[in-house]
Amino acid sequence: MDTPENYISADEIASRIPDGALIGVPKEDGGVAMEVTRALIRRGARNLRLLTVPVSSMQADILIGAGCVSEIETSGVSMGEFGYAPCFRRAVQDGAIAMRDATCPALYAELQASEKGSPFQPLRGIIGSDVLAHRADWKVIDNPFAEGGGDPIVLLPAVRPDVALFHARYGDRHGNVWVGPKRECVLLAHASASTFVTVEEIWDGNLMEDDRMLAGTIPPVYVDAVAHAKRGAWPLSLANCYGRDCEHLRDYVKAAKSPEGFADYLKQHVHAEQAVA
Amino acid sequence: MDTPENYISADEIASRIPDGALIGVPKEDGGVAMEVTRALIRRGARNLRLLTVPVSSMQADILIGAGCVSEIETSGVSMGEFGYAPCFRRAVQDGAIAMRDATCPALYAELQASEKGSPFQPLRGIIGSDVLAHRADWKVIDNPFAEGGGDPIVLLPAVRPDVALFHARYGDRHGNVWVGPKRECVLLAHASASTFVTVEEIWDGNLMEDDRMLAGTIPPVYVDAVAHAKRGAWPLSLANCYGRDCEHLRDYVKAAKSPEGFADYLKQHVHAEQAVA
Amino acid sequence: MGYTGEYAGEYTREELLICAIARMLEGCRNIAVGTASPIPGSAALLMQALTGGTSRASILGSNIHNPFNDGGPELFDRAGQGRVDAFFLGGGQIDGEANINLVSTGPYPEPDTRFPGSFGSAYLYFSVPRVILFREEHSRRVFVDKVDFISAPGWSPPGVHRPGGPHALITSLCIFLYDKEHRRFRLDGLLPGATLEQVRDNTGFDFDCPDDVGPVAPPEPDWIALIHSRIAEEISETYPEFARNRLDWQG
Amino acid sequence: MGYTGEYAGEYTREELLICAIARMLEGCRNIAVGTASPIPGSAALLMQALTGGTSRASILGSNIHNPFNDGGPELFDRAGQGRVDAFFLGGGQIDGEANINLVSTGPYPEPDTRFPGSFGSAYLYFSVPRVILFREEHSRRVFVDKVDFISAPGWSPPGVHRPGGPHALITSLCIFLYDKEHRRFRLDGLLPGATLEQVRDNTGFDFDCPDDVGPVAPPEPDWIALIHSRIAEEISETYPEFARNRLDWQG
Repeated sequence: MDTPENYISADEIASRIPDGALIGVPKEDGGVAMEVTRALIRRGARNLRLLTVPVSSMQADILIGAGCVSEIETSGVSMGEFGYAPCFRRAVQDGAIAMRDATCPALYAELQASEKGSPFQPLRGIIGSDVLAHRADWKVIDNPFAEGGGDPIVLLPAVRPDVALFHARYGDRHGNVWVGPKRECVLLAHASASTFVTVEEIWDGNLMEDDRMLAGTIPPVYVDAVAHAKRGAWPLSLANCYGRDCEHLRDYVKAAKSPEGFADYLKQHVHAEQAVA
Repeated sequence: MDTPENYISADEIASRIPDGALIGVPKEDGGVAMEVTRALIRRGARNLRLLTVPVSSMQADILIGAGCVSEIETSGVSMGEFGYAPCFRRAVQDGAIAMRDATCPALYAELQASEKGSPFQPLRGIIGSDVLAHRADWKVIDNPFAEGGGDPIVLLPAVRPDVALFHARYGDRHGNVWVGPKRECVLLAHASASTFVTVEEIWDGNLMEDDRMLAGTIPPVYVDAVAHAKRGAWPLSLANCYGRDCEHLRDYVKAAKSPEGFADYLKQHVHAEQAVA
Repeated sequence: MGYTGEYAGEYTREELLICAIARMLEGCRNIAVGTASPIPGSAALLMQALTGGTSRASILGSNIHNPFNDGGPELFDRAGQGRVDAFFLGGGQIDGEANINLVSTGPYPEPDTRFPGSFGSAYLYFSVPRVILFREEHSRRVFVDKVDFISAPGWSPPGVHRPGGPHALITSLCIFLYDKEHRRFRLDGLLPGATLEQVRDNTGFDFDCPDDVGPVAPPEPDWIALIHSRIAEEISETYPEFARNRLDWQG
Repeated sequence: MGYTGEYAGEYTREELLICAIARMLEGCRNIAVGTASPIPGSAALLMQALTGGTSRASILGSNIHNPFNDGGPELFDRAGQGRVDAFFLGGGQIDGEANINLVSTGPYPEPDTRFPGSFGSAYLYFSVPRVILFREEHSRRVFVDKVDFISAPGWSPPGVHRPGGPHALITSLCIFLYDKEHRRFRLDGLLPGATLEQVRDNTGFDFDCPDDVGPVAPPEPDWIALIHSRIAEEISETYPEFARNRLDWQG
């Protein structure tokens, strides 16, 4: 099936994400829009604030390395079995980006509050951690339902990303996208002010009218623009479609360990990409 | 496909729901387990406490009429275009059941708090209503994130039903059930201490291994028992499978307007059912 | 309620009400319609048709005309975010401050007459900017001085977060607009055949009335055509009897 | 880390650790395993195999060995409900009170060495009854007197809701059990080749030590067979290199 007429390109999505935007992105296996990530680097995006849902790997690392990011709220940035995230580590150690350390369910809670239009969400745990100690925006109250007082509990404020950005398996010509069981993408789309999606394949038909696809579909009421990007998560995986390009990720980690190696990587795999593709 | 061996019957489900249980049930188009509802009446269930998610129609009405219910928390019980719910109206006017009047999103919030293991969830609105005035278990605090104080907001306590009960489209022999986009059933299963499901059809294969079914599937970690009940929602509808039996519902409403008519209805359609089936 | 057929010789009450409501929905991006609301649903679908989909109608109970798909909590979540611009509510009782009662008359909790319940009103009345009250029965039984049970209040004191609230009240006799500042209804137009005196006689609350109150504007002829073709077909999915009996839909 | 091959002549370190962890999982219904945890994952799958599925293993990143399907928040929701009985955590630093640091060494937020981040630890350490700390590198760099950053505290003062917490600490030298009452680790067993002196030399925190501390029980022979067949195959889905290099899986 041809790309629907109302689709835009990955580069156009990148151009519609303004400098300074708070961008919510899913974790590595949630459908990462790597094609748009490279386009953001190509367009020289600056001062992006990343919110990882709840963690990230190469996407955060490469954006940070390319100087696109001024701040990150995350529960973890790691290259998994390929080792630590070199640009992230370097930038934090150098004080080049502002850190908002979180813990996974707190990030979900911040988005769930936004999804509901609630000012906050409560969350157990966290008390006594330095994660909490460094988050002036998180509050502790005594649980009003506890008999006899006491029972402190953390409240997380609603956080509404300016942009949700992810890669989905299918898109149709009615503006629907299908993420299957990736509910973190559904949450991101619901919680954010705008949502941009790249899709791997075009679905022939209306995803909202297909009984079996409906549960995993995000309707156009939440989606601002869609781009068709085959292998758009590469070198990361897309569930039930393709796995990680392990060799490439290993090479990336090796290269990114030095600023020079990282610059070479960008030259070869990001800035040269349009010519190649 | 044959009924899986580990399935039980609708009557066995009814026998595993104890008197006095707090039972969470979905709204009319969410997949109502009417077959089990009739089985509950046949077994003479007593003092059930109903929690409707967030409203109900014939299921609540017939259980109330049959004397199975001592208390109901609901946002509304109505027969929709067929008129008011006769047994519900009569029982409330007679003071025969205890009312816990709610509003739809408050019921979702109570279950979402339970789903998360949080003690409460905040919710906007409600303030100044008599719904709130009659709910001693709901609390109002000043939003701790509001600058300068004030800004009252309602907190709903977590409510964990003893039993979630609904009718789903598919079940497989691995204990999975598929509700498609009916997220109120997913929420009910997550939030409740135990979950009983009747399924319309047997799915050949493993619903958890089918990429397209996964998003609408509830895995066995949340499901205590499944029964195969063809047309198990009758005379209510099952999405994309069959519609309401309007004629029957109209007859039900007419019959239920008098205690005698209701008794006749039960005799004919509930107590006689096993013989017929 | 239940009235059907020709009206004022030229158009039916359904046509008039659908068009009057549709006009109130101008500029709304997302219009949600709850249970048992065929006339508001038709108006929302009409607006959707007239705007080429810029106004989106979400009809509860419809599988097709519903831009949401994520189950029960979703409508409320979207309303909480300010993504729902218009909604409809009714009421067993409605009073002059726009308080609505969907629960019961007489003492609570053992009432004289029990209604179904508050549904989402206690939330949506706070969160949706343009809530249109729709109650065809215009009588002193419905329009009371003070409701017996407040399912949702018509106004809130300062300090209470409330982006939403009542916009208008539509009955079988007239249209009121709600004046938020003075917390009062103001008569905006009379339906054909209705008189100001008749409205006064059948309204249990005090309301404002301009000297020059006139008739509600008649339905646009091209809208009428649309109602009996596309809109009737669309609403028949959710309300087949309404489409057949009140819009003469033969489909 | 990265050590591979025969060990004590009879069994490998991997076999020993997997079996030692599996024993700690007895009676657990739901065992969840997070990222980068092939040995805990193998132990959880072993327990699942041994109990015929009564113990359920949830391996993050696995499509098959995961009883949850509802996306990211689900594990935390289930843990919050008390439906997760065991979980594994590591730490760039771990101290004698079982505080763990997954964030950084040196000053915060501009540290000497930055680690990935706290992940779900600040929540799961509170909600999961049996949290097993697993850190193979046994050194004073890792096992410190006081962590530089508390990702999750080992204990909480009275009044803080905390059904969960640390159960044991497993390293390449030994197994500690955590004494919640005294907020201290107690040496429970030495791995083959390790001595008490070596443990003391490489541990930056003070710990309790019974007089008769002995070796960790050797792996059950039939468990070893299972590890190299079914478990290796199952874990290879998520950790192919681990299965190949450390469990000699040829599949």
